[in-house]
Amino acid sequence: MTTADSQSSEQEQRREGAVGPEGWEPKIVAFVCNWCTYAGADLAGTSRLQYQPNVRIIKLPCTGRIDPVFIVRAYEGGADGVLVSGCHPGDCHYSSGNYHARRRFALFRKLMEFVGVDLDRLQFSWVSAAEGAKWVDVINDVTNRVRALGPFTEYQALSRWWKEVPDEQAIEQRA
Amino acid sequence: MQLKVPGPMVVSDFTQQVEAIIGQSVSKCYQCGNCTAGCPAAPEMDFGPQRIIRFVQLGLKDLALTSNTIWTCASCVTCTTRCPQEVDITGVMDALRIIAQREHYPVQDRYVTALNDIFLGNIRTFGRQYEIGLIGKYNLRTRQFFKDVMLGPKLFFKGKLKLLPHRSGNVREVREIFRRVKEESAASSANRAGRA
Amino acid sequence: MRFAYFPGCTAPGSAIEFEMSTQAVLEPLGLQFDEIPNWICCGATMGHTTDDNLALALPAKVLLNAREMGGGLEVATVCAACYNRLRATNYEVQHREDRRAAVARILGEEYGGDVGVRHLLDIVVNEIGTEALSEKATKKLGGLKVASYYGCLLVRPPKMVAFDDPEEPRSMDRLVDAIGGEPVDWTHRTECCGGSFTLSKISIVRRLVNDILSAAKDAGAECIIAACPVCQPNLDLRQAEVEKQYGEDYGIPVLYFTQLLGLSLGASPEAIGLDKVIVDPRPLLSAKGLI
Amino acid sequence: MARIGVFVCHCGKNIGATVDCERVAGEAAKIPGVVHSENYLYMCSDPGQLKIKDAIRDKKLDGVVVAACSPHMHERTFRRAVAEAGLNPYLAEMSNVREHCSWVHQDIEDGTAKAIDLVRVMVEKVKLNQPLTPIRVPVTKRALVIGGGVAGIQAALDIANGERDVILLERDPSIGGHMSQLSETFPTLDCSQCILTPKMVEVASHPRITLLTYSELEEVDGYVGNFQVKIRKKARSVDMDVCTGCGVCMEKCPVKKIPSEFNVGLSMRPAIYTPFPQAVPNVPVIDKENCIYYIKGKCKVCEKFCGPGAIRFDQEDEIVTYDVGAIVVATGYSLYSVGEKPPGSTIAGYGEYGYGNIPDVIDALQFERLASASGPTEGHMRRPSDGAEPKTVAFIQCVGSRCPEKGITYCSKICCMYTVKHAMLYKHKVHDGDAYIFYMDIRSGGKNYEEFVRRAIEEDGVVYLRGRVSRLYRKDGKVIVRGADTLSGTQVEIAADMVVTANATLAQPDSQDVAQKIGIAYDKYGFFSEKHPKLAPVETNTAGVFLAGACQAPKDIPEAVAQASGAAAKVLEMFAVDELEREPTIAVVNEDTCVACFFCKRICPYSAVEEKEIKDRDGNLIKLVSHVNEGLCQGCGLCVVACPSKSIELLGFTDEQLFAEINALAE
Ligand SMILES: Cc1cc2nc3c(=O)[nH]c(=O)nc-3n(C[C@H](O)[C@H](O)[C@H](O)COP(=O)(O)OP(=O)(O)OC[C@H]3O[C@@H](n4cnc5c(N)ncnc54)[C@H](O)[C@@H]3O)c2cc1C
Ligand SMILES: Cc1cc2nc3c(=O)[nH]c(=O)nc-3n(C[C@H](O)[C@H](O)[C@H](O)COP(=O)(O)OP(=O)(O)OC[C@H]3O[C@@H](n4cnc5c(N)ncnc54)[C@H](O)[C@@H]3O)c2cc1C
Ligand code: SF4
Ligand code: SF4
Ligand code: SF4
Ligand code: SF4
Ligand code: SF4
Ligand code: SF4
Ligand code: SF4
Ligand code: SF4
Repeated sequence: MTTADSQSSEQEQRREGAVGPEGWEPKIVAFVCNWCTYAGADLAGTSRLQYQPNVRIIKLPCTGRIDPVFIVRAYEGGADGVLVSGCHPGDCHYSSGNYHARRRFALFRKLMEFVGVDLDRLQFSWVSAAEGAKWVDVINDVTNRVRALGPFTEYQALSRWWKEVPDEQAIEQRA
Repeated sequence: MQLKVPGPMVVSDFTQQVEAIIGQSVSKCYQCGNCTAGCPAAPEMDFGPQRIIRFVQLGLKDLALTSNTIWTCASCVTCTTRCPQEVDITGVMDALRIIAQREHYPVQDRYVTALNDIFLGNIRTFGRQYEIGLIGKYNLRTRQFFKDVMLGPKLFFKGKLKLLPHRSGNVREVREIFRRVKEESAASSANRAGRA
Repeated sequence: MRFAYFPGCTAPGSAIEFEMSTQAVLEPLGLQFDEIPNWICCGATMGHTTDDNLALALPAKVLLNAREMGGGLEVATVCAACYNRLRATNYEVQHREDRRAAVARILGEEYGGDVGVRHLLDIVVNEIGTEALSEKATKKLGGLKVASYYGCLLVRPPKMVAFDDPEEPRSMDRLVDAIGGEPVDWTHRTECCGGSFTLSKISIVRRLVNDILSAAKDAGAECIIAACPVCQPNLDLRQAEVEKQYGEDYGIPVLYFTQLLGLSLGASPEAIGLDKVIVDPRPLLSAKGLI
Repeated sequence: MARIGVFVCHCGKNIGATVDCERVAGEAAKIPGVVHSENYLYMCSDPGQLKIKDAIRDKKLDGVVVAACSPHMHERTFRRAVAEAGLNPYLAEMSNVREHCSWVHQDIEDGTAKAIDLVRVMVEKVKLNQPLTPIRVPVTKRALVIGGGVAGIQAALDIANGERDVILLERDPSIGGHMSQLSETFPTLDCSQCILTPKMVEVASHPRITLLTYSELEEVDGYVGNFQVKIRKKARSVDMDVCTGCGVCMEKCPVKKIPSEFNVGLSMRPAIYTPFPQAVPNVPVIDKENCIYYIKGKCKVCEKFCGPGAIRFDQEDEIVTYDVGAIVVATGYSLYSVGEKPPGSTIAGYGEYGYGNIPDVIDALQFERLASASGPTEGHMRRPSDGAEPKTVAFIQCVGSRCPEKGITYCSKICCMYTVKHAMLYKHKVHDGDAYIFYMDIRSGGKNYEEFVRRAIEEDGVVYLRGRVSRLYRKDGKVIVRGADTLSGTQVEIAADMVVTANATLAQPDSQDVAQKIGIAYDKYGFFSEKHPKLAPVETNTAGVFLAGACQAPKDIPEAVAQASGAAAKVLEMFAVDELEREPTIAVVNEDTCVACFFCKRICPYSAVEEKEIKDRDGNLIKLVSHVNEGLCQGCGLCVVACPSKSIELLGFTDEQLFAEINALAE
């Protein structure tokens, strides 16, 4: 385990290579399901694994509860990256919720691609209640990628588009 | 016999070569033996079709291509029809014969290839089959001068063998097809070799 | 009903009686077969065992020629081997992009497998139908016991060729029934006769032919009918040597189904080439009062 | 204005080391609406809880946020404490500043900043929390068991012995299922009837069990704890209360030639019949399709001879309704047939085996009847064609199983074992006979199973040949079996006197209908789906419905019985309380804005969404709206996102709450 010193020097190093303005740190919002990923993140904690502190978790019963509007709203609120994480396919507590979620995300990402937003700003992962270490990897990975992209300034484009094309069929047509 | 695995061997080139011809993966075969069980020619084969498929799965090229099995297969499609896993065994047999001929493996059964050559040669020359020529040339090539000598007259006197070949007006086109086939097959085996 | 006719190489030669009897039944059945101009050989077994591209190119050429005849005609054939190759070609180019592209390169023309291919048996049983057939058959066969032999190529592989069950086909049996014969229930309808080895591996052929003849005999068949110019000679021409080798005495005439059909439609024995069959069927048929 | 209290926990040093708890509490106090904020060493301790209770009373809090460990750890604790102070428990939330913060970061600045954010998120949410009451559903303490095979019998007896009422529904005239047809059972060779019959009798005489045979499920309504089931009791044409089971009617009935279902066509039965002599109940039924009276209008021989006068030709089907709290589905399996399948079925028969038309080729269940002491041959080996004792018998495994071309892809699991049993029973009965088994693999994973297989090979001389059989045909009174032995690499031909096929185990042909009636899921083969393949193998996705036996997947008797007892335990667990309490975080529909598109209904994995008619005072239909059944809704939220008119909210996770949370993170 890294000591507090080496940790902060690591952080400094990271900051050196950063794209953003001095002192800028990416802000990541994670929408996670209660049953798998939330518990996986708990396990990372009980195992005392360390990861970058940029993520803020919002808990939902199931990834199927996530409305793409939430993501747009998170970007509007200053998030530089969004992570959606739930149970592995076939393991959904609600049997099929994560399938619906995945479908929605595929569409939403198409829209993002269409608008020209880097897809690294929206990531999707499966983390089960047993995968504390995976959670750590996912968070570090997302944070690093978003850090490499710099602050998310072009989110307005996305939210404008979003307001125009609110339903799934429309996205499919558009993208 | 020994199967030596010198290093990483996920899918051998040979396996891929066969699969490219049949358009299907041989990994579906679970060695149930149904193909051997129903094969009309199995008693005369050194390995049943099921073991030939196994050789292909493991990339045992020499075993597969030097077996008499591939020349003993009657192309009756019984095996393919009954294979519970939808493996096209008849297609594999064809593929092995094709590869063996292309790569000049010592052919276990010159009777079969001789017949094939003459048969296809006839098509090339006449556009169609010329039966009396086929039988005659075949017996000459295989030095079986007296074989079926009794059948010839039977057919002949029944008016079933024509002394003169009948040609298709398409002969030029047919030769062109044969020429392009040769090119195409050479190109696809070169491709395959390139990929390997 | 009009079709583009593909006679195949054996029709004018060793299967001349198949061709004759086919011609004899067309008119009474209301069928018109227009020969594909300048047709070429389909390559048969020798084609697909030698080169995978040749195996498709030759039949595809035949089918393209048929398409040029216009009118969206389906191809009709009587030879089970040709039928099998033509159907297989359609199936392959329909299902495999790489094969279709290779065929296009060789022939200089796209072929997507759109020309339908039918066997005469299929046409008779499924288009004309057994009821109509029964009406047209003026001379009923009087309970002649017939073993219908389908062999390999007419029914296998089912995905490519089947108009009938690959293991328990009954088309010919239904035809026999419709024209007043008695189809016998027997076990070797679809067993291979070793057709592709008829010249090269005679010992296998003899063994298989013997099995088939003995099964027909056990079932009480008076004759066998076939729908393939490879099977018929195998069972007919080789019967004597098989009898000698296995010490049996079969003497079972092996006819083309079109010959029995022609007979029942009133064709003369000469027109359907009964004299061309090696194991002479005429004694049997005259004893039955059919000729 | 909200009155929120924030309580920040140090968890000793667990949180305090990386999160400056005092600063968090200080920042929290600045959030608008927070009227109380404090930090303490151990919030979950009694003094910690007391602080919360006091603050609620003193400061008249209407919302509580505890920034501490994971809610999975202590949410219940704090909600209980809040309730004790008189506040609705659902007005309390936790911010996870331990597992998600202090334990995974080391920099105190980072940790503190994150903790403050996490608290802010929850404060904004709690402001919008509504008081909720757990859903309490009363439980009808009566269970319905569907299917009277060994699994259904076991489940019914276990529940009844746990002092609860059970309705056992069986569609055949007698209970017993497949097990009653078996001769002896692997791996112990005990006689199947001998061990099953006592249980069947117990069912019939149990005061807590209502047995409905010759009956079918019509309809299931309601939800966990409160199902209403409609059952059709088919007309037996015999008065159950009057009949003494003497059997005279069966003897006298002039119709004699109906193939017996129980003996799988190996014997004949009359038109009035019980499936087998030990039937429970031992009351015959008249098979109306074959009874002369029902066909032609006269006969009534049975009526004439029936001493007690039990025959009732005018009896009609009767629909009965029951309220039940739980349902155990135990409808068992059916067997693959090598015969041709009707058009449209994806499963084809075996043409190469003559589509089952060779008389001396029988299936495994027929072999059970042949081998059974109470079977048509009284246990003597007699082949169907001529009654001769077969001296050479070939057994073929995996017929239809593991055969994507003609049957199904899965392994049927039980056939390896029953085939070895068959070969063994045969050898015990015909000492000079030969038994050959064609197999692909021998799957004998079970207690004493492998030993059983070895015994057959080593002691009884059963010969195993590894390969499938490609063709069967008749020749000279024998069945020619053309197979292979892949181990020696040879083709094998056996002239057998009899052939026994181990046909695949399939779901019941009507299982999908049954599943739809009950509202449970099924797989692509029609087997019912369990809730979780490992951790909830007896539950279904529908609360209150449980599975037992081979209706879920191929199973042998020990497994079927174990699962049945498991299902019974689950039922008794449910019945141990008077009311079921469920989380109130469920979906509710705004009927004013709902446009009745029913996207919600289509997406709901629990079939919790119903169509509801809104009528005016005169009973005229005004409009159709969606309605969420609170007994069925599990609170996943799928419907909320699917609704195009935003007419559904998920309580506890409303759009408003979630937006508030997201906004709390905005700069
Ligand atoms: C040939 C053979 C031999 C076997 N030998 C052995 C052995 O030796 N040892 C062993 O352990 N296992 C053996 N088994 C397996 C054994 O038969 C099963 O494990 C057992 O019967 C499963 O019991 P069940 O109650 O789940 O299903 P079933 O026995 O199929 O019972 C289901 C019951 O539900 C009824 N039912 C179905 N649908 C409905 C409906 N919609 N409404 C009302 N009722 C309905 C049916 O009529 C039936 O009575 C053998 C199986 C076979 C095929
Ligand atoms: C390598 C391996 C891989 C596996 N993979 C899978 C898989 O992928 N999927 C799967 O379904 N199954 C798998 N299994 C099987 C699985 O491990 C078992 O099915 C399961 O763990 C059995 O649980 P159990 O509770 O019966 O026994 P155990 O897990 O053995 O638990 C028994 C407990 O009892 C305690 N105990 C023992 N004696 C006493 C005593 N006298 N007093 C008090 N306590 C006692 C032990 O300490 C232990 O905690 C695997 C097994 C192995 C070995
Ligand atoms: S029948 Fe098919 S699966 Fe079985 S051994 Fe032959 S190729 Fe393999
Ligand atoms: S196609 Fe060849 S290998 Fe297959 S059954 Fe026929 S003879 Fe045997
Ligand atoms: S409430 Fe949680 S964090 Fe606080 S002391 Fe208890 S266990 Fe630790
Ligand atoms: S005769 Fe009457 S009492 Fe006897 S079994 Fe028949 S119905 Fe019942
Ligand atoms: S009325 Fe029906 S059941 Fe009764 S004896 Fe006559 S046929 Fe049999
Ligand atoms: S249990 Fe045995 S016989 Fe049955 S399908 Fe599985 S492997 Fe085949
Ligand atoms: S999706 Fe919304 S609008 Fe449509 S029926 Fe359901 S609640 Fe009503
Ligand atoms: S929340 Fe989930 S379970 Fe409840 S009604 Fe909506 S979709 Fe169905």
